[in-house]
Amino acid sequence: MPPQPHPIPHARPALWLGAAALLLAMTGCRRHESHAAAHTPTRGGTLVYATDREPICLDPHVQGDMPQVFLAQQYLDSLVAMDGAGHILPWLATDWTVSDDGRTYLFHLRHDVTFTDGTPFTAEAVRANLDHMVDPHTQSSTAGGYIRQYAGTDVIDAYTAAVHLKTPYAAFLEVLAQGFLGIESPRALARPRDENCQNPVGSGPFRIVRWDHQSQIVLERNPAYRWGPPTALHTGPARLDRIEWRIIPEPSVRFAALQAGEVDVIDSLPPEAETPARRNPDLWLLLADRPGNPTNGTLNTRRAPFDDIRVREAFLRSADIDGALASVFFHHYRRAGGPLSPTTPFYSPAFEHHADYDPDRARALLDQAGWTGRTAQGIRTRGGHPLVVHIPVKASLSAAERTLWEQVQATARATGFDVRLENGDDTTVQEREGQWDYDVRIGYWNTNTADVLRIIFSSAFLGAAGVAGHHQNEAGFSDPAFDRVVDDALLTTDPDRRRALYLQAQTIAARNFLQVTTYPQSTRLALSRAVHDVRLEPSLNVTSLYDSWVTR
Amino acid sequence: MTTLSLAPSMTRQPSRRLRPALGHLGPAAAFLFLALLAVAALAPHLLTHADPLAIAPRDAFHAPSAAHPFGTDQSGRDILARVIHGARQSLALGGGAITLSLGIATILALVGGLGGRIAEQGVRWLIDILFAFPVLVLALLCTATLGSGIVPLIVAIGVGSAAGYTRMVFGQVLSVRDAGYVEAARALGHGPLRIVARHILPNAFRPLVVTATMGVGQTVVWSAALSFLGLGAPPPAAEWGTMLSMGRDFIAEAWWMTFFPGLAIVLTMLSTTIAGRALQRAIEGRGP
Amino acid sequence: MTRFLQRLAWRLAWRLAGGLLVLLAAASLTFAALHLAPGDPVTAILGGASANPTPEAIAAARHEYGLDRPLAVQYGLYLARIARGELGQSFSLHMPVIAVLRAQAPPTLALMASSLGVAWLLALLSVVPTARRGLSGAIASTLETIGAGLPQFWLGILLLWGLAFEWRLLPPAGNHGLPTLVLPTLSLAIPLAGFLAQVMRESFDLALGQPFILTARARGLGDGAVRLRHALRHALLPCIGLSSWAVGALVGNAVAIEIIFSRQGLGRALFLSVATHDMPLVSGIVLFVALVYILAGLAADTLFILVDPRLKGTRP
Amino acid sequence: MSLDVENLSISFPSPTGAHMAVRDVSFTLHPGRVVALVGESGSGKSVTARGLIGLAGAQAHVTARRLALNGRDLRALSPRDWRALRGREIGMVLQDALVALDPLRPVGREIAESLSAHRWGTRTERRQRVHTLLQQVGIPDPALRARQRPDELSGGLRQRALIASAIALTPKLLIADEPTTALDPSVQAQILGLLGRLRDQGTGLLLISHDLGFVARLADHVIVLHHGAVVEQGETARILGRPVHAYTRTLLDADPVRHPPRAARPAPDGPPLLAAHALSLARRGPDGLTRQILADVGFTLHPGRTLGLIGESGSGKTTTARIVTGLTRPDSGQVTFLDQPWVRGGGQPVAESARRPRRRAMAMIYQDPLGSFDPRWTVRQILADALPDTPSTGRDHAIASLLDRVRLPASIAARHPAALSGGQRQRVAIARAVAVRPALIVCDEPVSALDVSVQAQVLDLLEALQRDLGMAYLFISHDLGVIRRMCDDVLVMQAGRIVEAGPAARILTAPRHAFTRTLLDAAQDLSAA
Repeated sequence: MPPQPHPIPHARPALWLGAAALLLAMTGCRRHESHAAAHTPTRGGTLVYATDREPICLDPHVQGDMPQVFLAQQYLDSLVAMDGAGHILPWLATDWTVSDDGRTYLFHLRHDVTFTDGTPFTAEAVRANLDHMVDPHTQSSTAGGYIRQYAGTDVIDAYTAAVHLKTPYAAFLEVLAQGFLGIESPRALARPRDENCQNPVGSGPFRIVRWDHQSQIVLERNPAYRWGPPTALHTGPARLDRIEWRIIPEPSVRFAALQAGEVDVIDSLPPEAETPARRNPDLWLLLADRPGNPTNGTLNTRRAPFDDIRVREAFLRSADIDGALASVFFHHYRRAGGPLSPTTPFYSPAFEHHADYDPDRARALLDQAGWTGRTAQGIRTRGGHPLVVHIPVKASLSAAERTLWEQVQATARATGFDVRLENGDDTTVQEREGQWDYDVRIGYWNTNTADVLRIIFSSAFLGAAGVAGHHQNEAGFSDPAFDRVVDDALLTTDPDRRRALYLQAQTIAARNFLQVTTYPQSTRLALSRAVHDVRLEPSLNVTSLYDSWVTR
Repeated sequence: MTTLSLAPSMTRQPSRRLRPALGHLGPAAAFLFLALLAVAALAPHLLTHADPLAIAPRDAFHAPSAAHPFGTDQSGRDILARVIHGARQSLALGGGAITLSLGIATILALVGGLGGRIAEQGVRWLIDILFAFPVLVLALLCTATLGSGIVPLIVAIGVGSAAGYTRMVFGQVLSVRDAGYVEAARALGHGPLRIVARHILPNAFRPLVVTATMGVGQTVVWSAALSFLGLGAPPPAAEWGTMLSMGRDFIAEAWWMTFFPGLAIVLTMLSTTIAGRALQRAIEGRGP
Repeated sequence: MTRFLQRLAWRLAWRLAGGLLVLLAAASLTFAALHLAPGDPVTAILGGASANPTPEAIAAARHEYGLDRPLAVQYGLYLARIARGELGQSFSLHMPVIAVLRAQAPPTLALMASSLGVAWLLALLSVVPTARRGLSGAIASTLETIGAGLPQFWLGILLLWGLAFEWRLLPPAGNHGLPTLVLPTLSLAIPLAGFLAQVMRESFDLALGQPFILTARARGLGDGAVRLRHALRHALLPCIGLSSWAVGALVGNAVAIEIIFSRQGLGRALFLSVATHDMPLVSGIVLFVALVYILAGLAADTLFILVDPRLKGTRP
Repeated sequence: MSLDVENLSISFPSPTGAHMAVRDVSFTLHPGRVVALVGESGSGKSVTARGLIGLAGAQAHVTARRLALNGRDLRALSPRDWRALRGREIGMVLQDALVALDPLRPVGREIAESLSAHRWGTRTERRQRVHTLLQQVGIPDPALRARQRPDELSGGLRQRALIASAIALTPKLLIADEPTTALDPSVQAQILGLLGRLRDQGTGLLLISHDLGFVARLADHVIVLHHGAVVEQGETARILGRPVHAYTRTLLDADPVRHPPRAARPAPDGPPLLAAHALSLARRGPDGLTRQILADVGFTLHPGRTLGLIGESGSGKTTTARIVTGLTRPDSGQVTFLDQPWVRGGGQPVAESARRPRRRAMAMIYQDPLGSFDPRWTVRQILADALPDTPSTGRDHAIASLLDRVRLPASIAARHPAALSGGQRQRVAIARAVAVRPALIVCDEPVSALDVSVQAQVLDLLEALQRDLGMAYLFISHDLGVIRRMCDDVLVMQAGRIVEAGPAARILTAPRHAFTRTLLDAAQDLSAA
């Protein structure tokens, strides 16, 4: 997997789900199945969907944040699809071949697809889209980042495209299945970037008709749609006439709007609303854990005090995460103890308890590390310096996540850490992170492969990476042995070999105490009983309303 | 520009005829509450034994009870203790901002009132200009420029609310400057310095006690508003606006998290208003 | 009559000149903010910290905005651009600032107008029937004091909780029709009404003590007619001035209210632009707020003349 | 139709129990007759008037053995009945139409309101009636005037408009509460004439005034009130001619008109103390028009003498005083004081620092003494401020003797001026003025805000001080009686010019200028008892 900057770690769960993980995701999915199986799907009607964040730009190629892909799933199609078992299936591309050297993909395309602006879908469109994603001016930090190996596309004929890569990249088809790499109308793409942001054009089941900024995005059915993904429950045009995609940032307000019947579906169901939502007979839930690197605080090993492994372990053992999950997350979130979320391929449960809360051991470790002094307030000191941990906190961090860190602050204080949660607006915090000016960085990484370990811990990602960003190895961890393991894992396709290598990688990461991991990221929808057949598109586990219908 | 000179000030300008809204009980209660606030700010431990920072996740979201009169928050911290300990931060912000604001107001008013015609017109314009920037808008601009934190916060609110106070003090300086007793002092042959020192300054700034008292309440509200927007004190400090802001996410489950910090803000505001009016009556009872 | 018009014209001209001065100050302030803000102004113009523009683009922008020229020249160019209505591009929203204002101003202006209207209504209802009337006056006056002391954001949350969450009388969020306007309006209007009513009560009391009220009563006029036909008009004057100030303050207070109620609008846009250091948008909104304030002042001035025909003169 | 009042008493609650504002007032008012209530401020005369039309206020407790209009008992009236009665049966005129008429509305609408309040006529009929009324009270061009607001009318016209609104429904009784106070004498005389005409047409008038001289011209029956109680009442001629009660006599004696004019003194020789030469001042008014405030004003004042400055309001008296005291600079002209330039218009002003050494030779007494005292200061501090050279040991003694000189007890030194009565305040102001041992005191309307009896005492004091200390007075007043009593020489001002100047005796007996004659005539009209 190519390096990729985090989607802004807004802790309202953002979703990154990949192919291999889907299998596990479905089993881990706690799904309150929709009642009304007896009903037959009806056509027509409007569904009101409320989400927490507004996309900055509706074109998912630009930047590439989770809200964009949620919306993109409704109006864009992808070249290929992915099913729940992680198999790649044809979608806009009917079939494809891969050259022996793994560097050229020959795609054969459907002939009957038209974008909603009337432009026909051709090999030219494929080239225009891929070129657009990697164009620096697009400022793509996700789609462009995923296909860093992209060299160019040859249009063989109108419906055959040859895509060339600079180096072999086995995950290419999987990333193509993601909504971030959805195919847009080349005519629309030719417009200036900021214009395309306002009303991009795709070939999907819905088309964007209006965007009232900070209020809602209105989509209407694409009546010509005949090319739904193979993962869908039906064929032909979407069942809904219209989607009102509302922006309601306040979690409590969003949930209240659902309860009041103002909206039909909300995503990012806040933990505090989960119990009332379960008790409410008019609602059902659609929950799924997501694979990748769980929600965490990554320790900066490049400067004191966390350049000392003993202090890192002491900090991990000072943080009472379970207490926080019991209080502010109301037991709805499970603990993630190791570097990978349980739904990630090649996940090993061996690390779940590698750094459990153990204040006594923490104190002993601090003693060993020479932090033996005490200030009047009980903060450990060494050589006169107090044991201070700086944690920049973005203004957009959710209340629950913020509380979790306040509780870590309080428990770590008991063992002698002076944890400073430093509020800042998102931009300021990002700047600090770019300059390694933190001891703990709060974030997460959702993706569908254990290759995430390479992105977040290998020395290749110490430097600035991606179009926009800075280093992605937030720990500043650098270990040649680890680098070798994760690089080897990328080259082989043998599952057993990969499992062994990723176990090794997890071991090294865990033994170095690089992260305070808290809970896995998850998709959490709450839906009215009037809404049926809302799916999570397996490629990224984002909402798909193509099959959905409403009973009024 | 006439509107401004006619408009009453945004900041509860001391007024002669405000009726004693809450009778005689009001001022007594107000001063009592302010005294409690002062104790809370200086020696919070006298009022509560609970630690405002001690978390107890398993005691989270407890409704008000005998053990926790104001309930507990999402980390099981005692809200009463946090409200009491929050007084210091809130009052320091409010006090700092009002000091800055009145400082600006005083300097501008003196320059405008005593610096000749050009200075007078200049200050009039400046007041008009300052009024065009609502406190919170200016505060946000300050934050965008200076970053967030306590000092920018104080600067933002101090500068933002300066317009109202400047106009008030300026008006006072002008009216004193043109007052009969100043003329009488000139007619007695007293020099300008003596007149400024003995008449203009004391009379122009006498109402400032009232203004400052009422202003503290207003700036506490403003700083709470900015804290509410996430631009205030860092955790775990108990600051009313921050507590309120955190509480709003849990309003459906734990109304007390939002209600009590807000109540503290409202009572501070009300007490300073009522106490200010009482002070004003006391001052005016002495003078004409 | 011509002299009256002459006065009016002169007064408005003076007002406009003052308004231009305020705009100039607002422009200068935003210019200063752009240059004082951490980081290179060219990055702020070209899309913030994450834009990663090419060196050529940087050089071109530097030249276009005159950032390679002396500060005074830059200032001149900045003012000239604003005078032409070029407010630049909001990089956080990928839209021209003008377009953002066009989209976000109407909901905020609607909220402002409804809040001001409701505040006036509440203030009138509280003051007119109770002024100088013993117990009811004392009760109303106490309520006004409390109302004026309520922080909008707290009131907003409590209203949201009570009326939308618990009793479900009103929709909790959004910009969809009149019902969604009710709660935000009340949150802004109640404190403003308290404040307005305090001022109105004071001047109403004062007016009721005037000799012309006694004259009117001696003519056989009833109490209601005395209050409505005579005292009220005098009590309105200070409230009009206050309202023009309140229009500005409402924009500020709308920041929290729009966030609490998840409404679209300038307040939220301002907050988001500050969070993303989107200086072109911050500047644009600050300028717009100043403009609204100036227009409100002009409107207040006109109202003043309508209510108080004595107003003459050309200068404050 | 008659109003019968018997033992009317009005009390107000106060922290120390009920405060009796009016006690046992009885009289009967018949159509075509005039009853006058006379008394100084606080005597209860206005409260009585308001009580008679049920407007004494919600707090007031009104009792009477009999209160009847044409036999109908008013004590039992409901609020609605009171409203029906006011305006229709009894009209009321207050002092100063500038505030007694709604300043925001045209006078025509105010008058029409008297009609519409009683549902009189149609809109057109009311408009007609308004015009008729305005004509009736002697306002020319009624169609235009009806559209103007009180502030657009002259003092006389708006007072007439106020009367027109009171008599719109031709009530049989009219209560006039100080109907001419604050008006210039010539206007006073006109209003007096108008009221007289109304009486002649059969209106019963209840006239309220502090001025015995004024009521003498009109009233048939006089009631003298003092501290809420009737001290004397009876036929006008009897009360004024043979007052029985000491208080009535005090009031009569206090009237400066009754005081003998100042004895002529030999013409001064030697250099003048103060000389003003060709003072001119123009100011731009709020309407953008430039007005000449002063034009070519010049005079001299010799040591120990009193120069009176008389004229109607707006004639430039106070501006002259302010220039003389160096507080306002003229456009041109100059003032010499103690043989040196004191004020100079034009390009070479006299610096305040050049005046400062001589400041203590000139003192001022203001119409509103309270405004001239720093509100924070006690009487002691105020006087000490004027005695900077006195060593602190002797200061208390100096203050006590100053207070003694103005006939105030030494105990007053510890009090704030706000807590003193008007007369006491003016005495403190005089004490401050004489503290610096000035050669000249500029007195700007020093007694016009005081009750007549107090006026007399203050004038006596000023005379005595001049006798003892020998300073000169520049004495400004609109009141001819005061001028006659106090001044050696008189300047008559009109519209910023001096129209006549000369010895008081000559000017007040044989005026040469037409304006002076008008002034004198008006004053005599008012005070001829």
